Amino acid sequence: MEALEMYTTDERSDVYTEELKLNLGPQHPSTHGVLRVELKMDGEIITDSRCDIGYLHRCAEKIGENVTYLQFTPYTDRMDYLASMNNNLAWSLTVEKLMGLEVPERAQWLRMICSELNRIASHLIAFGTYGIDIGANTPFFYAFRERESIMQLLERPSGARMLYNYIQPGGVRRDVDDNWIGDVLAFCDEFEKRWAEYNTLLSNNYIFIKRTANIGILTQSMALDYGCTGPVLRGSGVRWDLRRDVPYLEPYDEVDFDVPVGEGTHGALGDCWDRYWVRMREMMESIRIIRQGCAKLPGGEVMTKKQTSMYKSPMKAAEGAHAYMRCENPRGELAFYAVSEGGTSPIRLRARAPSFCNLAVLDQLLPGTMLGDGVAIIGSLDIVLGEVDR
Amino acid sequence: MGMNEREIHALLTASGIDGVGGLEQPDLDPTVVLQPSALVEVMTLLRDDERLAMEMLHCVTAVDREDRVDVVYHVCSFARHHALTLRTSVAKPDDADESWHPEVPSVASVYAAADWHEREQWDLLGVHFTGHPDLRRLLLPPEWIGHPLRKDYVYPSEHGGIPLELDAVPIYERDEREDTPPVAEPRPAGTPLNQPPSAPSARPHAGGKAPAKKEGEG
Amino acid sequence: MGSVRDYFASIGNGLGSAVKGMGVTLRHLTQEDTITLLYPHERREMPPTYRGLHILEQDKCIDCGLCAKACPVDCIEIEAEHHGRVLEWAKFTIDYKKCIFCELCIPPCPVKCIHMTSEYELATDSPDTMAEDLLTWTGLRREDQEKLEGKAKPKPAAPAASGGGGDLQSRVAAMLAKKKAEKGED
Amino acid sequence: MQGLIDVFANLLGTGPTLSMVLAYFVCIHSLIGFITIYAMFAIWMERKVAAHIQVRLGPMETGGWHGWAQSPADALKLLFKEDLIPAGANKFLFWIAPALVFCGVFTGFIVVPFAEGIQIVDLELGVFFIVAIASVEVIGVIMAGWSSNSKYSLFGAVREAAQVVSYELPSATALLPPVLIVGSLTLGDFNTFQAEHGWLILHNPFMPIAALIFFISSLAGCKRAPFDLPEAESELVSGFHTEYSGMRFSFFGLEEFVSMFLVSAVTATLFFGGYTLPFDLLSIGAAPDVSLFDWLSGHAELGQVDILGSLTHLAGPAVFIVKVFVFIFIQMWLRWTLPRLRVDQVMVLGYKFLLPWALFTVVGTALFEGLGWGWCSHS
Repeated sequence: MEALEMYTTDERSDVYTEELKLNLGPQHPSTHGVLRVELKMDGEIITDSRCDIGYLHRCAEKIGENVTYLQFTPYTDRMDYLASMNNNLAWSLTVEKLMGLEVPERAQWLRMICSELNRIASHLIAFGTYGIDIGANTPFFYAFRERESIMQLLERPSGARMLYNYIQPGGVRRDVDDNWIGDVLAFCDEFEKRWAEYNTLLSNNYIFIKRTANIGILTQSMALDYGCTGPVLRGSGVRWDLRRDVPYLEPYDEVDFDVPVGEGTHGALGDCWDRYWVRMREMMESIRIIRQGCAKLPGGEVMTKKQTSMYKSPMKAAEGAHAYMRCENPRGELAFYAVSEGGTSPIRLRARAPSFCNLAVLDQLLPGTMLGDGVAIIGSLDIVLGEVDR
Repeated sequence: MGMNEREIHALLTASGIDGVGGLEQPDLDPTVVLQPSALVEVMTLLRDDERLAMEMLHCVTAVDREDRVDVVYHVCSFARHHALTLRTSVAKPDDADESWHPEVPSVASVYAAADWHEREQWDLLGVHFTGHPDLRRLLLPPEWIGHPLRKDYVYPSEHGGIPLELDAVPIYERDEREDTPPVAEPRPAGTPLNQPPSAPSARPHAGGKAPAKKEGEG
Repeated sequence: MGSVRDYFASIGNGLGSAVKGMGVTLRHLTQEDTITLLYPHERREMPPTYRGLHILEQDKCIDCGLCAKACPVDCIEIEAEHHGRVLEWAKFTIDYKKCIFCELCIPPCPVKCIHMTSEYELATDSPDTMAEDLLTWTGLRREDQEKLEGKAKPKPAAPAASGGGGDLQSRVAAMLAKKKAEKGED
Repeated sequence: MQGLIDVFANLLGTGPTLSMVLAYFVCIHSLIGFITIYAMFAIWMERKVAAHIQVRLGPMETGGWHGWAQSPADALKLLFKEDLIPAGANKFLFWIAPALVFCGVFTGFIVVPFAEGIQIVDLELGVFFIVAIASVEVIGVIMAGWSSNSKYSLFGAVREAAQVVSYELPSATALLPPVLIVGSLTLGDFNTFQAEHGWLILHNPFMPIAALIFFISSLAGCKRAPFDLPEAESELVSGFHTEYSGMRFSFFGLEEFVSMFLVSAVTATLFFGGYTLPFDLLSIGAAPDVSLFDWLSGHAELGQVDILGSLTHLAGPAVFIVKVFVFIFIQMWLRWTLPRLRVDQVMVLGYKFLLPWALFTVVGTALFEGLGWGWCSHS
């Protein structure tokens, strides 16, 4: 950070300078959605920042109170639209916990494989758009080449390319055949070669390292205090991953993978590069999980009997019951809190979105950095405004 | 490894802070009931006591029931691998209408995460968190009137001159529709572009003619 | 600026990583083949499970309304008059301005008569053509009238329109082709 | 140029001044024609190179084979698009800025030597003139940024001022070694020197470093690749030309590609032997003793014109343009590989890395010239 001390303005300067108020957003190429940050600038250096969100608020929680439990699943797709499989999983687990539904073995393994595939697709977008934020346009297209093959893989069982509505309370919508498993394994081998290519092109590029190391340093205490989770928290050195520490799906116990954590390789611990590198290594961990998942996929049903009846007549939850279920999304811990009073729909439905808490830190990280770094910090937090505003 | 909720509850009652109630619904999601006054003390104890070590406030939710308004806190610990749900509630007076705001002390001083969570609950449900550093609306435009997630919330017919959904009746009781959308009268010249509601208690739903566009659109 | 060693290390590192990166892009320029599809000329073959426009086997439908009830956005409207077992159809429209293609209307159907084809070109030129009517015929068909007046012995009505049994895919494909032909004419 | 004046005098029988005006008129307009055609081709080439680097196809539809007519179609579209002037903009500055930017770079072409005779004016201060004229374009860009009354454009303009002005130092210093060796500033002498003594870049160990430094700082000069801060899409929406549209916007695009050509031309002429092949193969580009112009201006009969000489003379521009396009390809290749530097890193790179090394090459070349060392034949 020594480069910046030199530039801070000193009060004695006789030149009359005014503070520039700059609106970063809501229509801006690198706010990853409709986010407006009111910046007070002193030349290139940001002196104060205030986030203004709510441009994409679609009152999903009010709709949740008016539709049945099953009908709300497509709305969870639209919260974090880059990782909609994981959103479906979180919502289905909340409903199953609330109603005590039993999910067959094969459905759980399919859920794990599909949500890990969706995690890779989501991290690929984070990698691609981060390259564009720093100015390298090419990695984005390589990332989308892999993402396209994932989307075509997930399209076959679910029927949609991006908003799947595949994991529903009680199991999964449709079974998969064997050549789908073969294609998934073929994708995993192909991806490993491409992953090495990304690193030579962007991760180890000296300019990229200079632009991201020692920028936006998030200390562990601030990350915990602000409730940051996922790669943002792991980038600051906290080795915490719900899939391993509080497994919400049995298959995660029978699969071994390790949790990558930021080590401050190119600068202070918890800078933009660490968050970025944690995401890149998480992609390879997901590949390991998928391979083991495809090997151990058991046979059997994919949907509970109660659920097929649930399509016809919506199920009721117990009187006065409430359930809170946390799941590991690519961006952090997504949790749903459903409070029911016996009806077919909850009386209160709260979605705790990871990007919502990760974004709260932005106002602490931006002051003191330059405009170019501000864009790098927003990119490294990898926020999706669909789930920040819900 | 982690302590289960019953042990945590026992530890909390043993700590001598008055206002710690019983344990609710032990089978699904055990919840510790608290008086609003005991909130900040219990939260600081949860965060600082190394046996509990609740490093993170995971989520703050306000629930609008018939007779009361609950505020539910979920805290979790990474070191001890356990989590806890706490609930405080404010009874609703029978003449509770649009401008009634339950008062709950803010825990933003204990967990910084509470800052945005509490602002959102104030925005959507009108729970006034006393002691919050900067209690403004988070998601809705600053001059919005009313709190949408309340059960008795009536949809405004238009906002800032834009006619919203044709019928103001809540979605699930929609039977017939008016043909022509209400024509919004042009905003009289000279009304200031955007003045936020004066005190935290917003003006009653008067005529529904909210002043013009969201700040920052200009 | 740190020690002199850093100075020269940064030059070497900077040029080295830049050249390696250029190697990757050059390899893509020369060896890799492009993956994009020239859409209007080449089309990707969609999987059968793809969730596209709906299609209705009208003669099997018994107007139970379960699909309309299951839809989260209430975009299905059905109107039919019941004459005993025979239906006089007025309307079965899906409002594609609201439909989110979530496929929740397919499972509850007791007679399995509503399906989703893999037709993904939804563009129309005006919003009011977005509410698509899935009926192949409206009102009463000839056989239904006869059955009503009881002249013909009520033998099981041969499903004339949908082209008989066969597995789901072939029936859907046949209906899709017929619909395309109609759309082609008018 | 002198030959052309005699041709006009002979054919049209006009006086010396009128024929000179006519000759200049023809030269300038042929240059404008060449530049617009080159710019359209270069835009299309950049989109194609970028596309195939990024495993996609680039323009394919307009005009048949690989969308060759995409750039003319874009140019036509920009011609007819509405020319917006923002409300609070300073009308005159906003209106004049693109013209200043384009003229600043276009005048640099006067001294570019396509072949021995094919050059508008062979100024004695050729190199000095090019370095000087390049900074006129900066004024235009600052005017554009400041006058469009938008904060993002102001940021772009201020960054432009800081970056391009401070990168003229290393680029000018890196041009000194070739001037030291050849001993003159006129570009024509560079070509004749390199025809006899081989390319300057192989002259002594410092020349490749000087060439690299000049190339990098010229990238910053025309806002390309890792230094495209003034119009950093991801930070400043599109920097100084955010508020421009229609014809004025196309001028900025044109200027970017024209300055790419100019910079590559200077690199090719000073370091890589202009229009000559390595060992003066076929004496490409050298003017024949009796050329077509002599016949047209009546000094010689048709029979005396030596055809072979004219052909090699005309091959000169072809070789020169191929070299220039090699450098333009490298600039495009760099743009689609490297991320963007931050403003203060650009300054640090300019003052603490490029400038000292440029001075080092000047001292080194002077030393080698003084002692008469050199890699290849110096005679």
